Amino acid sequence: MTQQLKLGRVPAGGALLRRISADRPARPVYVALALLVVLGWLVFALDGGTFLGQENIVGIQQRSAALGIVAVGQTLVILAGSLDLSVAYLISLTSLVTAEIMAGADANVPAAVAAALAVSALIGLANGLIVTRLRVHAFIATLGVALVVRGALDARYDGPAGSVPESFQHLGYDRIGPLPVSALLWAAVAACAWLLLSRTRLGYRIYAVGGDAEVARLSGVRTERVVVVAHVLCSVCAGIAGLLLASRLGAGAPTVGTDGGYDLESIAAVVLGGTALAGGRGGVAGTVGGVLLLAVLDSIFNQLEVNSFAKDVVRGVILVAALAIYARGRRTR
Amino acid sequence: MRRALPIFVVLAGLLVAIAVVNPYFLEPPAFLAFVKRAAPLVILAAGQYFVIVSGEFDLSVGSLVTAEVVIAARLIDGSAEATWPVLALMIAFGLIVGLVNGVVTTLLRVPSFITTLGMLLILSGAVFLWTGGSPRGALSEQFRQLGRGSLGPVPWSVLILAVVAAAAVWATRARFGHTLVAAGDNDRAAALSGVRVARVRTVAFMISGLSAAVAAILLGGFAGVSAQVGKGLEFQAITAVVLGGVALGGGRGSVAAAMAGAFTLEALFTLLNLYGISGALEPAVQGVIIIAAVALGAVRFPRARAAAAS
Amino acid sequence: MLRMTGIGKSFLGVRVLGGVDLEVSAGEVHAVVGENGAGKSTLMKILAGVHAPDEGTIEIDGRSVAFGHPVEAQRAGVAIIYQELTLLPERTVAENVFLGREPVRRGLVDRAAMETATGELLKSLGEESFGPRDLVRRLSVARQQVVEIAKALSLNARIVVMDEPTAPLADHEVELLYTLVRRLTARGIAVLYVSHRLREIFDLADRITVLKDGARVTTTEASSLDTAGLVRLMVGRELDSYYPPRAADPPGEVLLSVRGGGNARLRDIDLDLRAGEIVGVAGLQGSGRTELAKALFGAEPFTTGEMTPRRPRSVREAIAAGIGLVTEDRKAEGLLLNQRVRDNALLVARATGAPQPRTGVERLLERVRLSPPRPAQEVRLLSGGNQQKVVLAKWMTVAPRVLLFDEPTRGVDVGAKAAIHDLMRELSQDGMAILMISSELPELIGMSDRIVVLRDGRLAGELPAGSTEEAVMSLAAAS
Amino acid sequence: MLSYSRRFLAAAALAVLTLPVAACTSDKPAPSASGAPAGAPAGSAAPADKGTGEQSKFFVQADYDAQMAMRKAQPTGPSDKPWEQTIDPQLVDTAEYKKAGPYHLCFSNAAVDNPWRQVGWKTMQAEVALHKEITKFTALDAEGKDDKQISDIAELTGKGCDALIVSPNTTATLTPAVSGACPKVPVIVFDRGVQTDCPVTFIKPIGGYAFGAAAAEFLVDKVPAGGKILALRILPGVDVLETRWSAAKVAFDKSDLQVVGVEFTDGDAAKTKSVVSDYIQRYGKIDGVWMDAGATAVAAVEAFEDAGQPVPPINGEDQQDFLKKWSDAKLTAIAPTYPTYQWRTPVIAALKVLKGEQVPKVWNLPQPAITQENLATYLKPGMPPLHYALCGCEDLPGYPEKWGGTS
Repeated sequence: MTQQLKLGRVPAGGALLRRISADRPARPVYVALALLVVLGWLVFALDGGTFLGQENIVGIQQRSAALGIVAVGQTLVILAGSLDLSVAYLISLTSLVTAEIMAGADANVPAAVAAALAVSALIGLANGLIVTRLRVHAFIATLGVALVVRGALDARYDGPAGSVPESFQHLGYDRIGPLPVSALLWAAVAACAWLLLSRTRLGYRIYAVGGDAEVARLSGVRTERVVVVAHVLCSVCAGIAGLLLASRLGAGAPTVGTDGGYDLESIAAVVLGGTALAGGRGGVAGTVGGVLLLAVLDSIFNQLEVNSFAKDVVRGVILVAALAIYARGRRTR
Repeated sequence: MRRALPIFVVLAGLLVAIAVVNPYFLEPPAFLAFVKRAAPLVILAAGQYFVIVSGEFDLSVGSLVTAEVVIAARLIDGSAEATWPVLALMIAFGLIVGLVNGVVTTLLRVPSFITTLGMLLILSGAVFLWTGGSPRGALSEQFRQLGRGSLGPVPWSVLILAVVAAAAVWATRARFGHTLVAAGDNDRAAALSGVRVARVRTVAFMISGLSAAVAAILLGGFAGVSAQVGKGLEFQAITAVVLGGVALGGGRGSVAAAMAGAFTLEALFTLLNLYGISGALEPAVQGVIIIAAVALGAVRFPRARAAAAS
Repeated sequence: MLRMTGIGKSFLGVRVLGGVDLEVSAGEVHAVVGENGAGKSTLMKILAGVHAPDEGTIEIDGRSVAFGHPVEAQRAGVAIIYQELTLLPERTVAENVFLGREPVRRGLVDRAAMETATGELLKSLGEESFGPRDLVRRLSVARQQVVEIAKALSLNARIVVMDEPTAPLADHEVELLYTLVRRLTARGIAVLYVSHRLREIFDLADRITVLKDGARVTTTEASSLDTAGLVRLMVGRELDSYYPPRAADPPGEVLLSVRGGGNARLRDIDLDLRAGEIVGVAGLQGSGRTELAKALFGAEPFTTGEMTPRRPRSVREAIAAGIGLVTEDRKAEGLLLNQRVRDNALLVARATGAPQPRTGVERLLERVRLSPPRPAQEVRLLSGGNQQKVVLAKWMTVAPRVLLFDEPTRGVDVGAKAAIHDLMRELSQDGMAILMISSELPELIGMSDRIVVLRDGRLAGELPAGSTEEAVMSLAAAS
Repeated sequence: MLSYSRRFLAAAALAVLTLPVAACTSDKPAPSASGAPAGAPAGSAAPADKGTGEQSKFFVQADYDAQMAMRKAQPTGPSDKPWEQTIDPQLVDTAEYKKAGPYHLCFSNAAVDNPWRQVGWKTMQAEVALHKEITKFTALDAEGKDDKQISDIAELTGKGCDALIVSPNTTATLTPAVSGACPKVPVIVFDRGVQTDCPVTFIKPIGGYAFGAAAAEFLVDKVPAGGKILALRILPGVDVLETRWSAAKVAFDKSDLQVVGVEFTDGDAAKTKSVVSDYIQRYGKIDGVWMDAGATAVAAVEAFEDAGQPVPPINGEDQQDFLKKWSDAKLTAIAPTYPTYQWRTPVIAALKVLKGEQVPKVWNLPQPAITQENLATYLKPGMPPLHYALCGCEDLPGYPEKWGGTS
């Protein structure tokens, strides 16, 4: 750190933005989150609610868990310089696979979990191979895979199907004190991803490939494989989110992913967390902050009973403003 | 042009395939009906081309189309006199939305994927905030004529499409088009050669906004007021452009091929419909074909890294 | 130690290398020279496992090896340091050094071991100005190169390939590199040194292999050759002289004049550029040479001082005032690689709305000696020299009165270099004022009518034509 | 490299599997007393092929029969306030919920993402405003997300509501959340149902079969024998829409009409118009159009106009644009409805429950169809094109401006 200060020609005055965003991309989102929590506390206090009450805290966690898990996966592909637009349909698919295989019986739970994860891994593999081997831009590749999954959903399912046994619904509804199991699952997924990115070779390579694929290749990184693995992990995260939603809903639903808007919203959460859309820069911590930011915002909207159109406007403005601030922070370096 | 050739072959193949099932298809009335139906998407693809070739994305066109139609319905409210001023206003609104997208992307340096995603949210929220949740008012008959009526045997929308296509091709051949492609290929080199990169990119976004306004006029005219008229159009337009062999990331591809890509997409829908591919499988077939088309394009024209020996 | 025998390689049916032999022994600096297209880079990339040879064998220590991937070459002890640095700016020094081979303990990357090892490597290279945890994007180019070399050392490389390593370096940094190279050879490491700068080759190399048109011309002791002889071997003909003769006429009117020009990086710049005159700019890396060009060109404008024509605040104003800039990095800043030659040549004219040349682009391409002058060719497919000629054509369409050249012949082969020098002289004689920045002192001295020397963003002095390299260096490096 | 990632996957999977065991608190209720799953689908042997395809798996013969009966039944209650009327009520006692005012009502809304829900939502808000004893009304919009609605319901049960109104986003998936809320607060469900009978009352119009049958019977009556019918549906798999089509299928199968096509339009006017134009081109003439929802009926009508053909018998819904078209173009048409006035009833029901008055266990509201005879009464100039005529909101304060109209 001292080294850095010496080298980093920090201009004496101003540049607050720079200092909070330069080498710690996740920091600004937590600053914003802290401000928003204060704002939320104020709003709730004035509106006669308790922001930090158990109901609300649990609510925020419950609402953000599924998006959070998807966004962690999305972080991995974005860091690797790719993108996944197929997660929403994949979530629907895995929720259905889970619920149908479980068919209400406890005995089927392990098989169903395994099948859901396998299906999602397979879709991730398809995404990864199309991006790397067929050299299709990730935007188009994953959009195409999304359409294929949608076709499969439309053809096979018309409405919620399957059912999840009581035991599996603990995942969606139980909590330990103020911590819902779903949030713990999210935390576990995020922790794994954090460990993966900061302490494993695969993680280092994800950054390398996203930062500069050619450099990574010349350093002996099998870039295509890294991108494929990132896609598989992202899809598995979506699969876990599908499991969680199946547990919440008690059944699988062919529209649960798209209704939730998990594709674009997960990307929004990732970039709100300071991860560069172009890859190679950022991390899971920022994404968690981004998801929490959106969830706290939602909670404030709920308290104020803001209608959904106004919410969209505010979300859009926040997204663009946040990215403008990041861009500014990077530029005034 | 070399690069654009495959899409025209594919398009011709699809048209022939349609004609095999439906022999009337290539006769003027049926074919004009096809062109008329394709016109809004083709126009959107032309607009999107300018943004993509400059190295950016525009995800906001779908919600812009919806917003335009809803605004038009509320302001016209069935009155014939209001039609033309409101048409002018729609055009202006499209240009302004494009201007905002462009300025935020170029001056504030927000990635355009995010800028236009934000714009998508803002537009779809704001317009319904304004109308209280669902469309109000009604479009006038005069307005509807542009999307519905025809001049003799030729639908107005086909004529409008022809004008738009000609203008688009002209724009790419003009100085503006060349400097735009330059900005998309290498914006630093372009800037150091005197290209006003921020300005040409902003103009590209404005063209995209303008094309969304024109598409909204045609779609609103064709089928009337609806809250979901623009749903999903942004992805269709981007798909069409990419199908036409235009590289995401900028710098390569032609507007004619992008428009051919939109026709191809529309022909594909028609063909799937004709062959009775069930509604459920349609997206799957579409997805496979899009990936395949782009993959084939990528294989034929590998993104060669600078191969010059040093 | 290394023996490459009968190496051949074709790309898309074009034979790039044929039957090339190369032998390198431990602890030697072995230079590989040749014009662009001679096959140096391809040969090095085959050695580094980037390309697989179509024919021929590679032996290391008598064992035959075949590399399918750079990592296999690394494992066999071959490390390559590319012309363009291959580092990740957003990652730390240690992460870059161990990229692709991070040490692992119990399944996790052992950061401590990695940083300790990196620290030791840096120390052994005598580098103490930065540490393993610094982000690479905060380091200067020269320091980034140290990171590259540390990376090669960490690989336990026994053969280090350096492809144009001094291209981005200033002269005093070149000295540092020399030291590094000598430290490597002292450890018994063989250094394969690819460079266009003949002086470095004679400074460093023990032996020289000359390639021409994909074949080896000879391998010989460096001491048995002189510069002229080497050039003769490379181009197969003797260049009458390195540099075109200077103009006989005295310089004409002042076309550009700065008084007291300054901005964040420059101060008190006084400079006149006259018609028919080539003014050289010397200075160490970081002395403000490129910044001076960019200031005159309005890209990073002067914020203070007087200038005639009026001080440009933007590139467009500069172009309108008749100023052009041939940038240092032509791929990143000069060219549209995916566009055709024609579109590149017309870029400035189109961007500024200037009339396009009446004589047609073809004539212009002939004038810049583009060979072959095919306007429909995509620029990325051209050699470095031809690419630079396209950059020149781009400016000649608008006929600027002042043309600024920043390292005009970097990465350009000897033949194209001479063509560019001729062209510069020709333009100057036609009444253009030319400013030329170059890190290559012989070029600077050979081409310039006078040389201004920059130091720490200020003018350190001015030297007449024909000054010695020592005179320039002492001005540039004086403290 | 792969082995590491696998190890983390294993760790993640382990976490998934072990966490529930460690959990000690649950927000999920004990299993609901009686799940009331949909009855077994009645296999209906299709007689001759009428082009209607397989019967929907959503079709339940008993429900169908019940709705057919209700269409003919006479509702009880004030005839000028259909939202207070009920058909065939089985009253239940609510004394256990009785409490003194003022009241805090809560509402978990599935979405307000279409004009039908917009009109209904405004109507409900106006209804709430009518009652002084409701001092607080908390509504959360789930934005069409099942998961959010589950959280919303959980959040609302913790907000001290006196009664909870739920408009479920989907039937099956919201069931656990609703059964979780029942023990804590009286729950009133409307529009879509849930698969539990724990709510105090479930409010709905007669239902989808009645809608589909009304339209189909009209076509059977008006279109000459052998006529070609085009059926337009929005989406497959939506329960309320599937029932509409399955009832229509029963009617068409019994008739001598030929259904030449069943197409999905995604509710998109442009696509509807294109589909209809294609059919006109392919068959030369279409003799009747059946629609499962009225939103794109005008587009279908225009397709005939643009082709220069007379508009055949058609059904729409009670939206103003269709009614206006019907009146202007003198169509042969019918508009079955799924009345938006049902949004008033939950508020009324909640107050009845809190006052200890009896309410029907299933509150069946009448579901009138607009016909040529009563078209004029429902055509309301000045209202927006997508306004639903059967909002029952004309007597509410703020009408018509609040609903986007002009007086």
